[in-house]
Amino acid sequence: MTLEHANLLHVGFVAVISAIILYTILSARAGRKLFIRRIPGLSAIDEAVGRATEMGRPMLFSTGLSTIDIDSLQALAIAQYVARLAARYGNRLIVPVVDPVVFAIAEQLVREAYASEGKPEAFRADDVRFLSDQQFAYAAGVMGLINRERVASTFFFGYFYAESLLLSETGQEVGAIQIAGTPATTQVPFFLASCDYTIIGDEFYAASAYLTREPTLLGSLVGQDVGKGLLLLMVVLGTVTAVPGMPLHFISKWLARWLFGG
Amino acid sequence: MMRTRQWAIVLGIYIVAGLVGAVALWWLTHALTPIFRPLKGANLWAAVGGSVAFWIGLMALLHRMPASVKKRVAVVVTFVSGLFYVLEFYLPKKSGIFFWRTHHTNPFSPMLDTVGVATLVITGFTLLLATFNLCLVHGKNIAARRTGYYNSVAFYLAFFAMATFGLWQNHAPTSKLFASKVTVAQVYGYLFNSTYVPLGSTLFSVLAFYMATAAFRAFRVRTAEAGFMMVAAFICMMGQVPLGMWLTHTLPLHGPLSHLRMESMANWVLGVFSMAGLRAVTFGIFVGALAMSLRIWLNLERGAFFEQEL
Amino acid sequence: MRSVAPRLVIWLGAFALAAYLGIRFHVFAPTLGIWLAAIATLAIYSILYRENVVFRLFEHIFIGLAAGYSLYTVVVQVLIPKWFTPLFKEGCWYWIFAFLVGTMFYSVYSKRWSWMNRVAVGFFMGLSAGLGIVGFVTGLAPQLMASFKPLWAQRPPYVEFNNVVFFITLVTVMSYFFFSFEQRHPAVRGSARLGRWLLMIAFGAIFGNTVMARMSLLIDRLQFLLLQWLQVFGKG
Amino acid sequence: MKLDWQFWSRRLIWLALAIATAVFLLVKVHARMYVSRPALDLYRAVEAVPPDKIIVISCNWEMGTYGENGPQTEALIRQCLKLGKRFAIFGWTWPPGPMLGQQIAERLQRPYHRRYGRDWVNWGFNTGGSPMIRGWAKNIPGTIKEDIFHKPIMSYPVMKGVNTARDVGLIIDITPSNTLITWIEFVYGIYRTPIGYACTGVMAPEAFPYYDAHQIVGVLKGLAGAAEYEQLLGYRGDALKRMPAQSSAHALIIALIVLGNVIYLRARRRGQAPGARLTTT
Repeated sequence: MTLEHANLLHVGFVAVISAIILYTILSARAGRKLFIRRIPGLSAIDEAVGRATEMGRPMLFSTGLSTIDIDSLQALAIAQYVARLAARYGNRLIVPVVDPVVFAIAEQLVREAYASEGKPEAFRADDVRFLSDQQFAYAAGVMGLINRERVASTFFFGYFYAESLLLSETGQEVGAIQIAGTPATTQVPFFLASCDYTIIGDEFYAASAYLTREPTLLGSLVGQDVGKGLLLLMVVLGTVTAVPGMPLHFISKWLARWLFGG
Repeated sequence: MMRTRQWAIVLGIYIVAGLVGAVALWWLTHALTPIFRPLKGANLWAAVGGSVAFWIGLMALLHRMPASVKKRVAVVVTFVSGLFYVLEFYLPKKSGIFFWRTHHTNPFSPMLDTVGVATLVITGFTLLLATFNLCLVHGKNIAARRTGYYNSVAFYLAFFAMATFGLWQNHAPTSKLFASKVTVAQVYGYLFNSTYVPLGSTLFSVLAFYMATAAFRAFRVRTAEAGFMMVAAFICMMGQVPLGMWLTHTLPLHGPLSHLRMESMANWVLGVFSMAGLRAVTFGIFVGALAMSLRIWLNLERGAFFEQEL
Repeated sequence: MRSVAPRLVIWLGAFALAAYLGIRFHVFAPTLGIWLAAIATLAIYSILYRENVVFRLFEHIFIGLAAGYSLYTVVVQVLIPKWFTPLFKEGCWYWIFAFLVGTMFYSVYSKRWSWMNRVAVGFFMGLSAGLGIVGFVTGLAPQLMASFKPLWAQRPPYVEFNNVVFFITLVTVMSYFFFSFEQRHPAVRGSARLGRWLLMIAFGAIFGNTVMARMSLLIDRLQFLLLQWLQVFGKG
Repeated sequence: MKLDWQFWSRRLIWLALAIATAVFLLVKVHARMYVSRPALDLYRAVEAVPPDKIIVISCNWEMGTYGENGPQTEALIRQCLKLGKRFAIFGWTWPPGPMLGQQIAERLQRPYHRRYGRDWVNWGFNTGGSPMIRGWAKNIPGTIKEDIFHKPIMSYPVMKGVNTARDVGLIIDITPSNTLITWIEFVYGIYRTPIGYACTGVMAPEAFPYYDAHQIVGVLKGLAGAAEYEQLLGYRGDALKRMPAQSSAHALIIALIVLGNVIYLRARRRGQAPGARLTTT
């Protein structure tokens, strides 16, 4: 039995979920107000920026290790939000970057953030830095920065690999408030242990939608919720009818057979 | 009312574009087959030269176009390349583009491996870009005599040594180096096995030390959540090694008490809790990936990268 | 004083080692490979004392070797057999387009021509988006199917128990990841909180396994130093 | 000169770790593993591959994880050589992968009287990621073309009858990264070719959802998995020899976590350390 091509259930399934997602995206862009629940940890961003300003020490934002892809784009959206806050409070935000393309966009974003708050002169060109495109060289660079600048708050948003612990442990050492968010499940435990707030898995994507209020992201998120709801419904339906011989067992059996393909 | 009409128009555009794209792809596979046959000698060079000239012309033409056209070109290219895989998979095995001509087999399946090799070659060329980029950075360091520029010199030495001896030993592994007894393959072995391999594994193993200090300083049971995490971590750490297995080795191997053995508990944590939790996360990520793919494919994505000036 | 002393020690150590190796080269020649590996290993471990010149030097050597190696592999294993040979030896002229598309990426360095990079990136993004829409079915369907675990009438009884635990974990963790409504109803809120707790167990498992992974790498290097290098060292 | 306690406490812990592992590498302790179900399943799956099909050993790893993936590759190749299963080494994420696999296979083949080309082959490294694998599954000779010695792969007797993913009896992905999903989506998901997984410890928890869904037939978890496999093969290799050191390292980490928490809780009781600094959730 092979699944070289989709069967009707697959086509229908994907078509329904895609249609819902597209509908919510388009209706959000047409101006419909959509709701996102509060995400724990995000409200702490303001607090972390405020505390850093009180202490008169700078902040650090790392956009993770990925090149230009969906994770780094979301991270940059959050960086822009933090940069605006930093500009409003008149504080410095250091953004070390791992990829040349991300670097170009990050610099532009942070500069614009300071300009939009009416403080273009507060932006230091040296604060957005391209450190290295090598994992450990980058990690060593960020660790050095955290130590030298005695940063008061650190933000780790994006896709991280093994260096997550190196970075967050250094932040812990200098006593910074740390907020992290990553879709990389393997690195979440290390952030959970050493950061004050950690945004887990899917929440990371929701976070950028929550902060930026970008209609496309908001709409997509709501559509994804409906899709997840459908999956949950299928799981529940399939599970409660899973015992062989019970009435309605055919639901579970047929679903399984159709899903498997053939 | 207005909104409904807008959606209808957008949807209509995509349906039409999809159909046109599908027909174009189908036409490429069938009608153009005779053009894509191997050539020899002068014909080959003419075809290659012609293709390059055609490409340069096309690029020059596009370059003169306003930014909005360029952006649209990028959007169309994205859409068509995505369409290929979507049609290949979601059309049934026996089908034409036109539903009434079902005696055709799926027209896109034969092209799968060609597209695969093409992506492979193109990414091969882009890998050279990353290398080029690295050389550029270190070249600048040396030219400007920045602090630690000798590191960049070391980079260049290592880079050229590895590339040269790699290609050389691949070409003639047994040839001798400068009339000495040392063969090229041996030098390559010193570079690869004795320097590159240990450097890589040692860099990674440094993490073990950081893990130890982090365990001491960062892993604090501040909340109930952290407590749950620590218990699961303890079971998994102990259940994987003979020491942990020895702790509970007096318990029987079978029967109800065997579930309390360390290795059974570790597998239980991995196979029930961890599996279910991560599967729930995976479901969310799959739906998220579908949404993201749709946004990119249909040019709905917004943000710095997608709105930058061209 | 403090910054000079360690540097001096490291340089003197490196010099002494080099001199020793040079004088007794005839002894070491057969084991040159092991010596090189040991020096590389120790140079990297020197960062455990503190960031230093030797570490940075070897780090750059590593980056250079890695770049050289990927250049070599891509040319030999991809570009020659899959592009050069079909194009120039077998006469499949259309493969030249692969090169032309590849060159479009290089325009990233010029602001005027960067649109070409954008088009080429768009091409790849399209491919991966298409694969993402395919992967939704081929990757998700079997997992969904395997989640249909019967909750009662199972033998032995612990299977039943495991299935119930599995079902509760799956449903509550999924409920935690809903964002588009306020989790105000106590049942929903309770489920989401329970989901978060159960998820922590999964993260704990990841933590435990990561410890295992990192320690294995360390043991690998220590085994090399202690059992291979020191043996050679003893003979020298 | 004042002793920098923060600086030296770290080095002290690191030294303790180095000693704790080194001692158990030098002192010989006979460790015994209990073979877990996922490892046993992989072992049986290799045994069950019919002679007309080939096993693909996908070396998607590089030197960084030699400590874990090396012994795994060794154990798996040893089993193939021992049972006389045909196999092909392959890799598509890190260029050095197939070369490291080649070195291991060359080292091991002699006692079993196996030969390159007749009993096994090395397809080398390919770029291109998932699109390449999607094409590969449909047409193996067309995508691979040449082995690492630049001979057409179909010129080797071992490749007889190997054309698509249907002619592959088992794919074992040895990797520290998330390559498994590509195999599952585009090879298992489409052709139902069995997939085995030998991963680093980090990736093991993520493998279990796929194992449970029968998308992969078995899992080797890091070095412990390799040790279990050696136990099954009845051979004391590197992995089993390293298990005592591994045990002591784990014990040390647990001790450090407990110690750190005791110090923290005592400091908090005296009011020196802040609790959860921000209490909002």
